[in-house]
Amino acid sequence: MNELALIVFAPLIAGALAWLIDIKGIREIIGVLGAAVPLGYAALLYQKVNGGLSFAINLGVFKLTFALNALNWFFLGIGALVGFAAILALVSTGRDSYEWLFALMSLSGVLGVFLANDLMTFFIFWEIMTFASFMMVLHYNKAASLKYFLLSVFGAYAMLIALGMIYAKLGTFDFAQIQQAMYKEAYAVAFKADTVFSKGESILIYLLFLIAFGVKAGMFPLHVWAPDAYSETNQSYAAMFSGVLSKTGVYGFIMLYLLMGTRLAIELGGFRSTTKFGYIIAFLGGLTIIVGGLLAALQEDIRKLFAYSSISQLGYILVGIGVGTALSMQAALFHALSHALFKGLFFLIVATIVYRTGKTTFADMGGLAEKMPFTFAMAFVAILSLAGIPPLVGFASKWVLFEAVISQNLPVLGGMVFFGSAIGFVYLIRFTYAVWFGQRPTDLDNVKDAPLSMAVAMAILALFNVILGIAPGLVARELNKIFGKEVIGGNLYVLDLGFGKYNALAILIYLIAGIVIAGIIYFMGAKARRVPVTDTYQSANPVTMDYNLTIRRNFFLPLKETLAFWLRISFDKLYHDIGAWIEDLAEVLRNYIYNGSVQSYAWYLAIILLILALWGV
Amino acid sequence: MNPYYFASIALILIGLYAILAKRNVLKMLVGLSIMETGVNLLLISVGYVSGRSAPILSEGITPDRAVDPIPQALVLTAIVIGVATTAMALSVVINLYEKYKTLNVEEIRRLRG
Amino acid sequence: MVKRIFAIVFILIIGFWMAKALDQVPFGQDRMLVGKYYLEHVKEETGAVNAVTAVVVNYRGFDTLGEVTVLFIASTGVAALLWRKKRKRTAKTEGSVVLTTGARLLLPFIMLFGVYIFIHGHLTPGGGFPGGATIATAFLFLYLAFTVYEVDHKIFEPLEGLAGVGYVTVGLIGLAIGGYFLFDWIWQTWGIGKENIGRLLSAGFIPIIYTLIGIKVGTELTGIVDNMIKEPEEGGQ
Amino acid sequence: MSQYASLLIALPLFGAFFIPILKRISKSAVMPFLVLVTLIQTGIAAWVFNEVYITGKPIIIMAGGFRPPIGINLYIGHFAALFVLVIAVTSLLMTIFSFKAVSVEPKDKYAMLFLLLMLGATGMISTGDIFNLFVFMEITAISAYALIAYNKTGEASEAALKYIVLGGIGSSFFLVGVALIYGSLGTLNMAHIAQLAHLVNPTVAKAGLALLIFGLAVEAEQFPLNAWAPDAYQEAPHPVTAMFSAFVVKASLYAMGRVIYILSAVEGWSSILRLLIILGTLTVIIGEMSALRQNNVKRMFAYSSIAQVGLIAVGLALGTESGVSASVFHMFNHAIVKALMFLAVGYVAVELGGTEINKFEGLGKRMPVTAFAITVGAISIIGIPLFNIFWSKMQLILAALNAQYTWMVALILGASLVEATYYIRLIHTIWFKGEGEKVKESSVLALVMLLLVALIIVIGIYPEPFWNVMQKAGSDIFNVAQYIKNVPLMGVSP
Amino acid sequence: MGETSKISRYLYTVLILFIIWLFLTGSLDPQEVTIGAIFALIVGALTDEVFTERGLGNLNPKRVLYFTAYIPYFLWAMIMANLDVAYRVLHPKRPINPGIVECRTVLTNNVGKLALANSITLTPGTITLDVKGDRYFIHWIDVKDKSVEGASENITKPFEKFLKVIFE
Amino acid sequence: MSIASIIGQALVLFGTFFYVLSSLGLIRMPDVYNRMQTATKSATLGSLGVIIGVGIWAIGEVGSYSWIPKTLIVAVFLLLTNPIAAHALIRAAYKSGVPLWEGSIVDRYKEAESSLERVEEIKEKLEEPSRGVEINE
Amino acid sequence: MSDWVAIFIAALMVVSAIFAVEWRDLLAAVVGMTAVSLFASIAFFFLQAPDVAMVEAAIGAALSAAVFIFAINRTERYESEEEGTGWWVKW
Amino acid sequence: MIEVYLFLIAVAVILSMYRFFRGPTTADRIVAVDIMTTLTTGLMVLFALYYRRAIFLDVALVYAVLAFVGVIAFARYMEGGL
Repeated sequence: MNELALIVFAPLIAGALAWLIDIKGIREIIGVLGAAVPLGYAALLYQKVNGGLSFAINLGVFKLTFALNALNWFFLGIGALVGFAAILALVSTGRDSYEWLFALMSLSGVLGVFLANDLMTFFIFWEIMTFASFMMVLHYNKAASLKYFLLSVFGAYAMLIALGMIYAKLGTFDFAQIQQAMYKEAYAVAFKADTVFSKGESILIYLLFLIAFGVKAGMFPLHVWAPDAYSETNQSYAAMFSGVLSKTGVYGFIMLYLLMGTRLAIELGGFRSTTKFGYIIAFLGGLTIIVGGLLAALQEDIRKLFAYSSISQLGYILVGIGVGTALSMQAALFHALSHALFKGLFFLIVATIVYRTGKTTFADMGGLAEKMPFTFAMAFVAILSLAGIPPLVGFASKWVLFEAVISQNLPVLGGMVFFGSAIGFVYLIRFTYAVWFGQRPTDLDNVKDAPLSMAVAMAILALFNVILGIAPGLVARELNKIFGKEVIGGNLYVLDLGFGKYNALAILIYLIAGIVIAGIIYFMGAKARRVPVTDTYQSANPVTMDYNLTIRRNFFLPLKETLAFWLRISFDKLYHDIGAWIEDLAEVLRNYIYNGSVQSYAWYLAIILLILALWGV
Repeated sequence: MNPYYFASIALILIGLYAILAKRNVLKMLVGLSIMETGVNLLLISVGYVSGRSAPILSEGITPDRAVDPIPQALVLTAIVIGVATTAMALSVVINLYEKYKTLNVEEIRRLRG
Repeated sequence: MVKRIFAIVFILIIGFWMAKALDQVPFGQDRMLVGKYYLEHVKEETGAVNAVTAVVVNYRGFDTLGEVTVLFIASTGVAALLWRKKRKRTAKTEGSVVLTTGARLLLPFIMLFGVYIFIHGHLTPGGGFPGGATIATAFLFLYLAFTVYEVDHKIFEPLEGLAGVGYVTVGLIGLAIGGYFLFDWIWQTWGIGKENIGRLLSAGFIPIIYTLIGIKVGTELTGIVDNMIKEPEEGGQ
Repeated sequence: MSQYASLLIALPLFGAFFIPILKRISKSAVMPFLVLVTLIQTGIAAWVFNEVYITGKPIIIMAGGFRPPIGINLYIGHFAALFVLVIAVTSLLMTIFSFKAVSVEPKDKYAMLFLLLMLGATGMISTGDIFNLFVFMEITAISAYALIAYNKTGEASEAALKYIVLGGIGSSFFLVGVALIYGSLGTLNMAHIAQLAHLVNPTVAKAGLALLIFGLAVEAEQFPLNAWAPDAYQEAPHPVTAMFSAFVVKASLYAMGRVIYILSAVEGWSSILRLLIILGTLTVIIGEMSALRQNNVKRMFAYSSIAQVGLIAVGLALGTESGVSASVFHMFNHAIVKALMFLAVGYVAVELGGTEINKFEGLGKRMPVTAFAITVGAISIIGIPLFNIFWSKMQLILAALNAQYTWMVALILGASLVEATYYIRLIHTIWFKGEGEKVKESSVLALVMLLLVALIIVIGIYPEPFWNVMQKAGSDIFNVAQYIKNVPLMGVSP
Repeated sequence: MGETSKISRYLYTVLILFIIWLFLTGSLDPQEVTIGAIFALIVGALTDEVFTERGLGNLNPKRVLYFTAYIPYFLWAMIMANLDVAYRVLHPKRPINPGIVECRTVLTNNVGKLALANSITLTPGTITLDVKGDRYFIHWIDVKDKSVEGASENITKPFEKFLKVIFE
Repeated sequence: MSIASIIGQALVLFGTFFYVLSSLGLIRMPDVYNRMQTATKSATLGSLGVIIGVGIWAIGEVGSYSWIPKTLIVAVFLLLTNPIAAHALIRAAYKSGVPLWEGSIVDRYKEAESSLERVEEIKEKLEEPSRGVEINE
Repeated sequence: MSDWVAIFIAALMVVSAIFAVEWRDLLAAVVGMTAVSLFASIAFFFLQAPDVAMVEAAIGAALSAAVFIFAINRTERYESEEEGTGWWVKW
Repeated sequence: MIEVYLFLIAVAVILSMYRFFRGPTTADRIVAVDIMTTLTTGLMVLFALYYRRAIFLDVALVYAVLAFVGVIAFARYMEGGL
């Protein structure tokens, strides 16, 4: 059997086996093995990246084709790595065989999406992934899962229509062929020749794809499913959910670029230094950053916080993709990797906290650093990485992204990106302090540190965070390989963009030096300052029971009040209203049409006859 | 317009009218029955050939002096089917009346929505 | 009232449409295609004088089989729907002596008419269905006239089944002998009655099948009547 | 030898006619006899299927030995061979279910009606004559009337009454259509009609085709002619509901497809197709919408079934071969899934005494196998990959897009979202809501359900062989020229 | 009236049926006759109990003779009745005087009663409304005598002398 | 034009005349009983005339004697059935409560009916105690 | 002549059908239906379809009517009061 | 010549149809139908001769028998005897 097939189907088969066998202990082993296979093969296949490895299954109805190339491999690596970590953590948090089945199934789906070599395969695995992740959420919360599923399926159907339109015109699903045809199309547009797709059709396809991938990537205003879905599921699984599944959306956007980029660029024209269609993506990405970041700051629930944070971070990636230069693309890919790494890590940390304490809101936490030192260490890495502190991987990717955006002379986007970065600090501070430091509620006195499996999982991700942070050149090398040219120069430790350089190793050294100096100062003379128990702050408001702001409670309430007007515009509510409206409509329709009287039914027949008569006469 | 055609269409439509406008179930079934009669008449008139005799080849009737036998065969079947439907419908109505104590369609609508 | 006006307008439009379509099928013209073949070949192929009968039983045998089945379904369905644990005739009064005596007197005649009609199906108009219906009418007459007269439906049901089985069996014998279901083996393979077309004993299996259909239709329609005339006893649900 | 395929018709008839006699001998033998007959029928159907697919040639049964335009012929082509098998197998499974589900007397009548319903559908699918189609349609319909009202409750009678009135109108107009077609062509054989279709007067042909489709659409549950369907589905005995959804409506749909394509040479053909597509789309939308807030699960499934039927009709009306093939595939898949679901729901109703949604709370713990079956069915219907319906739905939608019906596809997909909603709610109710004591599930029925589940998953995972079959079946409907060639028409021409 | 033997009743039924059959077919083709005989036998077996109570006794020559004589009498009465009707209908003043009267009959046999009732119905101005035992209730279009005896004299007597012989 | 034809036609004419007469009666008479009086008689005689007339006419027209038996059968059958139908109908009309014409002079049936009812009531009353005795036993 | 016969029968049939549909007494409606059947039977007779005429007479006139009557017997004879009768049958 | 008879019968039918439509009671209508069946039996026999086909007599026969039973059914229902 082909390696690709093994990669794709091993988790699924393992999941099915785990579900069927359903003996505690064995199912975990099977599951972890199933998740390890893709990781192992992904590592093995590194050598064959450009070897044209491909695989096809003829289902009769469709042909499933998989192929491996550098881009694929990159995402495959992300998926397999984070997926493996999440599955490993699932050993502790997994409640029953049901979760094993669907967690592994969704991993399968993700890998299938990444490896797909034609649109149909892409779509099929997309659906599998959606369905499996939905089932994971359904286990916990019906409303959240329904929202997630409906939006995802909405997106998926949009994609289906788009690919159907492409298929109807071109008669193929194959990426390469579509790409070729689209290039031809682009030329045809450029030279005003006859095109297969009219302008309207191509825009429609673009919009449909935008919806499809936007939903998965949590793009504003289609992000509303994400907070609920991420928070209302198994937290170990949420690591994969946020870390990997959302990347399929990113991957989709890249595919969109690859398939139709030229065509759309020529058809729609440019905008400043970028293309119009790309700018739309980028702009929406920028909005996503801001909205996600602000909302993350306002959350009282850790899981929600990271969910919004995740949305925010994905916005960066979209900006990177939207800008559309080779550099920004690389930045986006790089950030996709780092986001997967640190956000996966974050969710594993949250999983550990939730697993050990059973609590999710800031108000119930505090002072856990003492009790869970290892987890805290991991969290430290993750926080640094997300906040973009060198020399962790988060900094490297963000830096490249900033450079890419700024270098393209796009001030609005740049502003958005910077704002997002700033707001990142805002919510991270809260997480750092409220969870790990400060006074510990008494019921958390007996909390233990992370269980082994989760610890290992976190360690893996943290390790990658650090390694790739110190040696960003590793990633850059891969990215260059994808683009087939040297976009980011430099060596293992240095990223050279031509107009700027980042030397991770140097910074590491400076950092260590700084820490050492700071330590010396600390140990030499600093005095620990006692903090009062109720460290309220009021920001010019009277302190009441309602307006009791601590870092654990309503910390950013003033911010919330400031933004009150904007917060009222809730897309979540809009979708909810649409849903309720459709339900009411359905009710009305049902009661009017199927009103129980056989006479009315006979009237329907008469009406149809009348229509036939008028049609025919 | 031939009177037979006219009559058959009119019967069909009158039957339809009964179903559309009458609230009594039995009346609707009367309408259905009339409709079936109309359809049968239509089939027969479609098969009629002016000046020819019944397709029973005795008493000196040669094949070229007989009308089309097929519609007649069809209508034989259709009539029987009609009476079967009617019988079924009436037994259903009897059952219905036993339970609902009404024949008004406006009141026979417990199943809805 | 609005409903009526709408209904009338609707049916007028529909009627106009149908009339327009029918206008292209002029009345009384010779449009026979397959029909002509039937008329020309009916005598040598089936031996029947009545082309309608030949079409019904031989050429379009499946229709007839289906038709019998439909009636069978109706009878079964009526029996199933009106089935109650305890039922009986609830006729309130008996007909006057004139009616009852008349019924007694006419019963054999009506039955004989029925028999006459279905046995002469291939020679004169009629056949299994009118014949069977006539027989059923005889029983209906009995039911109408008497309060106590009970046709034993227990015998009728198996008779009905037997006739049906007989019909299918005749068809299956055709399959076995001639290789086709409902093959007219008496006429085409054995050639019985070839020399006397137009007399009673000709036309292959048409009389046989019509006899079976007649019995079947008669019993079925009687069954329907029987079931509809009986009401559940009080509390006999 | 191939003429023995006529046993497909003869055997159920024989069985049904034999039951009154058998009842006199032993009343308790009726239900086992039913199983026996359906079993033999399955065997014959399997043989026919094998024969047709191995030789690749359709079986033409000539009744009475007369060649087609003269005699009625049954045309068991690829489609009919397949669906005859589906019908037989479904019936077999439902007879097994009937042991459990049917407790209302008189059971012998039930057995007869059951067999005749099966016969009617078989006949509709295999007939090659337009009036014979009507006869078989009426056999199906009338036995359906009887079976719907079989429970003898007021509601059942009401449902049956609705069906009778609507079906009566439909069949009357169908017959008008037959009259028009016959009046202008002088023949009733489908192949012959197809051969001569270009000679028909366009006005007549258009009206005739429209009326034929109108009549069939009532049986095929196209909106808004389907108003009888939810009631009927809800009130019929559970095995019968499964049969309706699994093959009775499919037979009508097939007939519709066949009638459409044999008259494809008619002028104005595509406008009728367009109308049918609009109706089909409306069927999907209204069906899904109506199912959304349904409290009675059986009724909900009924609406869902209607919606799927609309989808199939759209596929048939696309006028492309891929559309028809996809439709056929969808029919097949839907037959399996809906048979499973109605079986499971019926079983729940039998055990827990009702199909209201609150009966389903905690079903996952009370009747795990049944709950699992319903879940798999629901997931499959939503259109999740690795389950069978995904493939057919996908093919259908691609075919529709191929035929430039983008907006229709969008609407249908929107309706599918609604469908997903209510099925998910049901799944949630079954597994994550409420508790209850465990019910002992019948092992035979569990086996049947698991068999169907396995079939769903097998097709879902490896659709290739099935798809090959469906393609042949689809081209059997679509390819009229081949159809004409296959039927050994006699040289009767104007 | 004594119970007549079953065979006699059967044979009588078959005979009548066979004659009817011959009338129906209107031919003497041996095939027709054979089949007719067969079916007469079958139908006879099914219906003889209902059909007759007296069997072959009905074929007593005297009865046949009276029956033959009755027919022209009856026909004559009928024509007269119709002329009467014509008079009443066509007369501009509609000379009618209707009412329901009661008659008595001496007939005891059911068939006789039927024949009498039919005869009454088809003869001048009378129509049988109900029969209860030996009491005939008759709608008379021109009531000449309200009493039972008078009405009987007018209406039933003329037929009874024939019918008594034929059916008693 | 043979003699048979002439006789036959005469009979048919005679019959159709009575047909018209019967329907006239149906229209002119004031209530359903009187209508039945006139209509049934004339219609029966009329159809007797027409049917037998046709049988005879056919001898001359078609030259076949085989019509006679069949027409006879039809005629006899009508002769048998029509009075029965008329009787059943008039009885039904009476029992369903169709009132007699106001010009009717006598209604013996009503009297008899009421007396009959009285008799039956008395009978029931007489039977009542005996039944009671049975229960007591 | 046959044209006139056709028109005559067609008119009778249509008128009886209208009346059958409009009468509030269901028994009368069934009588009307029977009349339609009888006229249809005659129409079949004139259209040279004796077989069909026979079946129509047998089934339409006798059995169908009888079955309807049994049904009326077991349900109710009159339509509800609110069912207005068309002006065209009120005279 | 046959036209005359036909005309007379038609007149009769029209007159009885008048009673059928007008009839104040349902009994009147049934009487009218009964008379009409008798009339049409005659008509059929007459037309059998017009078409010169004896086979049509059978139709008249069946018609007479069955219409009679139908009328009896109506009568029995009206009488309240069912």
